[in-house]
Amino acid sequence: MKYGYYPGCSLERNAAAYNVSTMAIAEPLGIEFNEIDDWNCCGATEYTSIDLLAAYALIARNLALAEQLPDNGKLVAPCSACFLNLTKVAHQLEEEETLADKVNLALAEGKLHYTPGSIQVYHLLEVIFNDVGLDNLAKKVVKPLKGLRIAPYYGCMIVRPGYQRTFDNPEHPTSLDSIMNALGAFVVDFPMKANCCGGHMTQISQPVALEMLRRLLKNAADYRADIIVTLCPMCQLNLDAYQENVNAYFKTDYHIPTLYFTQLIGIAMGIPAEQLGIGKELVDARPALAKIGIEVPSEESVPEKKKHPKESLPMPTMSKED
Amino acid sequence: MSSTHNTSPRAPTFMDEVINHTPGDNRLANCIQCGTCGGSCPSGADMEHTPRALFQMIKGGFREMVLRSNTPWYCVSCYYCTSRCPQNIHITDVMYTLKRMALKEGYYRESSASEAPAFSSTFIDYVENYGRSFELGLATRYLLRYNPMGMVQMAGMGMGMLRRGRMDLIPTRIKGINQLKAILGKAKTLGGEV
Amino acid sequence: MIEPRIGVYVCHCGTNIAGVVDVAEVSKWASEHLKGRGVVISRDYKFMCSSLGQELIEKDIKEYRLNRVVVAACSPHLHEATFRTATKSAGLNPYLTEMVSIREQDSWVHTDKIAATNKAKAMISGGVERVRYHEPLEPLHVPIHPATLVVGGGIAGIQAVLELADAGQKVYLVEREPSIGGHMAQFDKTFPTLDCSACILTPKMVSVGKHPNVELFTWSEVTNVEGYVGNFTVNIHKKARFVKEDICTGCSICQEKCPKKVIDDVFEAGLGYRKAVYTPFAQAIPNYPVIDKENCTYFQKGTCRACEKLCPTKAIDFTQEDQDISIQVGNIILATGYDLFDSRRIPQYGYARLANVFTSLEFERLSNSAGPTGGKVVLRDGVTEPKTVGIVHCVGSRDKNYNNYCSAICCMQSLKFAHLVEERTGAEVYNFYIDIRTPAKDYDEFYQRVLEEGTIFIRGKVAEVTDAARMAGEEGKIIIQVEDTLMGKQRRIPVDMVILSAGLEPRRDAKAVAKLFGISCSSAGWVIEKHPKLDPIATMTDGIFIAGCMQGPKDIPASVAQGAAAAARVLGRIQQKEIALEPIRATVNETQCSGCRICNNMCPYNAILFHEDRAVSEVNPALCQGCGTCIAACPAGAISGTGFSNEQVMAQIEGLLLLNLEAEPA
Amino acid sequence: MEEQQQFEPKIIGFTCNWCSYRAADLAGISRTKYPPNVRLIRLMCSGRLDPTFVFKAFSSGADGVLISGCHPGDCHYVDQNYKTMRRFALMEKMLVQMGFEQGRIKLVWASAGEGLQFAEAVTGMVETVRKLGPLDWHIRGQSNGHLTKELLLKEDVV
Repeated sequence: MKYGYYPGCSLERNAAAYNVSTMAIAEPLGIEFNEIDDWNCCGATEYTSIDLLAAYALIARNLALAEQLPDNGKLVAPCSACFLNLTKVAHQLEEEETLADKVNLALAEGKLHYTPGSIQVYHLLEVIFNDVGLDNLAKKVVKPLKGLRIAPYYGCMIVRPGYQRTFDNPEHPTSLDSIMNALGAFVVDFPMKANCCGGHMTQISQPVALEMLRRLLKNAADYRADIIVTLCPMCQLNLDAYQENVNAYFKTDYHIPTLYFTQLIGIAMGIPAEQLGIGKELVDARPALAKIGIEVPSEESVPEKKKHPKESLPMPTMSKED
Repeated sequence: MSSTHNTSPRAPTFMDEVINHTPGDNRLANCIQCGTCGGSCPSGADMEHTPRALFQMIKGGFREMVLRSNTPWYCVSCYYCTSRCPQNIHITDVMYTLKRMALKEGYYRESSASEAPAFSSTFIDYVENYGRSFELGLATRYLLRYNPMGMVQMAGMGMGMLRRGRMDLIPTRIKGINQLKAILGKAKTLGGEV
Repeated sequence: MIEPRIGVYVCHCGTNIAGVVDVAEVSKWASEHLKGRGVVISRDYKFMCSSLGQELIEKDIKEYRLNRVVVAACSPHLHEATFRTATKSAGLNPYLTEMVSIREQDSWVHTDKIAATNKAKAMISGGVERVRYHEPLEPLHVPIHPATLVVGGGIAGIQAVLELADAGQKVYLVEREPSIGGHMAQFDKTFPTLDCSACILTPKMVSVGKHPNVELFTWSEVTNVEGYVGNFTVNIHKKARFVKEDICTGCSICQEKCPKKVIDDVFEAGLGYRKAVYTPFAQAIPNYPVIDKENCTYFQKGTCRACEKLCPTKAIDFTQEDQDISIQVGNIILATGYDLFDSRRIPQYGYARLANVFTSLEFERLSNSAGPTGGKVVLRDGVTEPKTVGIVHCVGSRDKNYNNYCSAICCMQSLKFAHLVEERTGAEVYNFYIDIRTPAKDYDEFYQRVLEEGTIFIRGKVAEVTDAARMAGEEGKIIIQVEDTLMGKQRRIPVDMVILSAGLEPRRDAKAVAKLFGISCSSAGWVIEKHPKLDPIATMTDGIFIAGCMQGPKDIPASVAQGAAAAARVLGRIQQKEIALEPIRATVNETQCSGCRICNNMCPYNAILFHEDRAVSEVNPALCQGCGTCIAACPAGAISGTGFSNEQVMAQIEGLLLLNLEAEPA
Repeated sequence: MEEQQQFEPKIIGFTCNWCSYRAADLAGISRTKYPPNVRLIRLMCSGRLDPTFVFKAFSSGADGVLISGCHPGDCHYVDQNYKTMRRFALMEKMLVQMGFEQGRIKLVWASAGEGLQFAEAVTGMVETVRKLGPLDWHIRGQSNGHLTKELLLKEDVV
C-alpha cells in the first residue's frame, strides 16, 4: 500500500512521537509512505480566519506538490487539523470552478498547478482501519494490551463534517474502538469520544479552554480509563501538556496519560517503547502501561453490565441500525 | 455560490455579503432558528451570542452587532453545528467568513476576544516567513507579546516540553519559501468573493 | 376527412397562465395564423373551467358549427373530463376535444414571458394539428365487481371496511400481523380528548371480526395483483397459523404454558415480551393465536409441543401449511400505515445506548394500562418512577439529515405524553420543541391545558442527550443539552427519563407495495395521490384507492375520514355497476397484417391472438389496455390505436414545430 | 461563438401518460423552472414510441428528442418500458451512424414523484443540444446525412 505523506508541522517537533511511531508501524503493516517534498504548513484554523484565498492557496500548494507524487492520488495526513484542511480544500476546489480558477491563478505565480479532483485525502486512522484492516492488524499483535482500560478519543475534524468522504459515524465513531479491541485492550464506552479538545482555545481564552479539557478528563476518569488514546497532535498537546493547568485551575487531580494510537499499536506489535517516542508525554504513561498483562477481574472489566432486576424492561440494542 | 440568494435583483444585503464571501452552498438563508448549533457548541456557553442568534442578526442586517461579537472567535471548528444542522447550513465556514469581515472592518478590536486575531496573525507571520508553524514557540512568543501573565502560568509546561525535546525556538524554513510568498502574494490580490 | 371547424380556447386561469403568457396575443395569433388549418374561432377567457367558460364553448359549437375543440389551459389530468362533458352537452362527440397544458408545462415552469408566449402558440398549433385527426369514440364500459379488497387493518382500513360492509357490500380485509388494530391498538389515550384508545377502537374491531360481509385474512399478505379497475384478481398468501381457527376458543392456555419467551418488537415496541405462540394483545381480532415458527422450540429443536398437549380443544396443528387464496374484486383500498423513525439513526440522542431514553411508541406501551408495566410510568429498571422527564420533539422530522417533512402528530403526541407523565407520576416535565403545531379542532386548547398543568416548554431543537456529567447535579442523570432559543443561552437540563417523539416514515417496503399495486410513491415513499388537494384518496391507477398514513403522516381523525372517503368512492362505483373507460385500444387491420406475429409476444396482457387459419393477428379489446407497444412494433403498420394514432402524433409533431405555418410567429 | 450562445434549440419530448407526463405536471405544480425549449407529446406508454416519430421530429426541424417513461420495473403496463429501452439503444446507434452527435436524443426515466429530476434532465439536455448547435437536417441531406466542417461553417447554417 503506497501513499503520499503529509506529516504537518506538529509532527516535526511537539508530536514527533506520533511521527516516529507511525513510521515504526508502517513498514511491518505493509504501508509505504512517500513524504511530500518541501510541504508547507496547512494554516491550521488560523489562516482561513484572515484571508480565504491565501489560506486555500497555502493548502493547495501541498495538493499541487502531492499531485506530482507517484501515489495514485492518495494522500495521508496523521494530524486531524491538517487532514481536515487538505480534504476540505480538495473537495471545495472540485465543487467550485471559480474558486479553483482563482487558486490556480495564485499557484501559477509559483509555477504550480492543481487539477481539481486529482487528490483524495485520508487520515491515518482511515488507512489503518480500512486498508490495513482489523484482521491483518490482529495478526501482528504479539503483546495484547490486556488489562488496559482505554478511552478512545477521536476529537473533531476527523469524523466531521466529512468533506470528501464520511468513513465513520460523526456522532458515535467506532473505528478506533475496534482497533483498540483488536489490540486486546478493554475499550470503555467513552461518551465524549467525539467532543472537542478546544483546539487553539488555550491561546484565546484559558478559562474556556481549560473547562473543555476538564470535561474530557472528568469523563475519562469517571469511566476509569488508564489511558486516553488520540489521533491528533492538537488533542494530545491539550490533554497532555495542559492537564496540570486544568488541575491547578479547578483544584482537580487528574493524571491520565494521553498516547497516540500508533504508539499503542506499536507496543502491541512488540516494538520497544523508546522506538515509539514513549516518554515524551508530560503525564507519564509508564505506570499505566505497566498494567499490560495484568488480569482484570471480570466484573471490573464489564461495569456497565449490572444484573437487572426481574421487573426490568428489555433494553434495545444498537445493532438494529439500518 | 450555488445559493439562489445573490441572483435576486435587489441591492445586496449584509446576508448576501456573508453568503458571497463563504465558499460552498452555505444555505445560510435557510436557517429556521432551531438552535441546534447553539446547543451543540462546546464553547457556546461563553459566547456573547449563540450562532443562531447571530444568524438572525445577519438576516436583520445588524452589521456592527454581528462583527463586534466574540462568537466567531470562540468557534473551535469542531463542526458539531455543521454536521447536526437540520438545514445543512455550513455554520463553521460562515464563522470563518465573519472573522475575516470583522478583521477587515476593524470591529474585532471591540470584541471581548480581541486577542484572538492577534494570535492568528502571529501564527501566520510564521507561516508566511518560514512556510511552517511551530505552535509552542508561537505560543511563547504570542504570550510574551500579548499576555505575559499567561506566560508565567505556562512556564512549568514550557519547561516540561523543552526537556522532552517537544519545543522549538526557531521553526524550520521550507526551501520554496519564495515560491510560497509569491503564491500567497498573488492570492491576496484576488479579493474575498468566492 | 370532413372539413375541420376548430374552436381554440385559451384560459387565463386567473393569473396562473395570464401572468406569464400573453393569452390575448396567443388567441389572436391562433385565429390569424391557424385559420388555414381549420381554426374558425379563437377566444381567451378568465376561467375556461367555470360554468360560464364551458357555456362559451357550447355556444360556439352550436353557433359556429364547430366539429373540433382545443382548450389551452391546465393539465388534461385535471380538466379533460370537464371539457369533454362541455363538448358532449353541445351535441359533439366528447373525444373531439384536445387539451393543451399551457399551465403545468408553460406558465408555471418558465419565467421569460416572450418565450413562454411563443411556446404556448407552438403547443396550441400542435394541438390543432392533432385534433384534426381525432375521431368520434365511444367509451368502453366494463362491469364493476361488487367485492372490495382493503389492505391493512389499522384504523383507516377498519373504517373503510365497516363503511363498505354496513352498506351491504362484500369486503376482504388483509392484515400482515396476527390481529387487526394497527398502531392505534398500541396507544393508551388519544389526543386531544384523552379518551381511551382501546375503548373506542375495540368495538370497531369486533364488528369487523363478526361482520357477515367481511372476510378477514390476518397473518396474510397480498402477493400478486392482476387485471384492472372493475375486475382485479388478487392472490393472498395466508401464512400457516398452526392453530385450527374453527376449533380454537381463544382460551389462551397455550400462551400461558408456552415455555418460549420472546421480546415483542411489534406490538410491545420492544418494551415487553410475548410467547412463541401468541395473540399480540388481549382484545386481538381474531382472538386465536399464531405460532411464530422462528421462535417455537418444537420447530427449532423438534421437541416441546407443550401447547399441543395442553390445548383443551386440540386446536394446535403443527402440520398446517401456508395457503394461497385467489379472490376477485372490483376495487382496492390500500391503508398500510407507517413505520416509526428508528431513533438509533441519531446517536447523539442516546437511544439504545442510554437505558432511560425511550421512543414515543415505547412510552405508549409504558403508559398503557394493558402494557408491560400496567400503565406505571417507570424507568427501564421497571420500578423507579422518574422525577424529571424530558420530551424531545422533531426526532427525525424537519431535518435534512433524516426526513425533510413534519410528521404532523408529534407535537400533539408530546403534549399528551406531558399530560400523562404529570398525571401518573407528578414528575417535572420539559418539552423541547422548534415550533408547537396544533392546527386542528381542540388541539390548541389541549396545549393550553398542558401549559396550565405546569409543563415547562423550552424552544430549541435538542443538540444532544448524554450521561457525561459535567457539574454538580448532573451525576447519575441524563443531561439534555439544548439552546433555549428564547433566552439565547445554552442550557443543560438533567432528567431521569427522555422520550423521543420519533417521526413517521413510510413502511420500509412501501416502494415494493406501490409496485405490486401499480401506483407510485414520492422519493420519500409516501403514495402519490391523484390530486394532492382535490383527490387525496385516489391514485393514478383507476380502481386503487388509499387511506391513512400511507398517503402521508396524519392523526387518527384524518385517517378515519380518509378511510370513510375511500369507501364512499368505491360504493359509488359499485352502485353504477359499470365504469366507463378511455376507449384507447389497438386494432389490427387484417388486410395489412402479414402474420409475422411480432406483435403477439409484445403484449403483457396476452390480448393479441393469432388466427392460424387466416394467418393474421387480432387484438382482444376486452384484454387490451391501450399501451400501444404493438402498434409501434408492427413492421407492416397494420395496427392502429385509437386516441394515439400515428397520424395524430405525426401531425402534432409538425404542429409543435410550426411546419404548418408559412412563417414563424413574431 | 456569441451566436452559438444565442441559439435556442427546439426539442420534442415524448412522455408516457402515467409517470413522466405527471412528473412534468408535478414540476409545474411545484413551480420548478426549466428552459422553454422542450415541447412535450403525451403517449400512453413510452412503449408506444414508434421510432419513426423520432425521425419525423428531426426531419421536421427538431434539434433534439427527449424520450421519457416510468422507471424500469414501474411500468404501468407491466414491462413495456423495457422495450423502449431496447428500441432507444438501437435508435441512438443508428442516428450516430447517420452522423448525429451523441446527446441529440436522450432517454430519461421519471416517476410521477420526480418533477425536480424531470426538470433537471430537461435543463441538462437543452444545454447539451445548445452546445451541439442546430441540427440543420436539410444541410445534412446534401451531404448524405453526414455533417462536415465546411457545411457547418457556411453562413446560412449557423
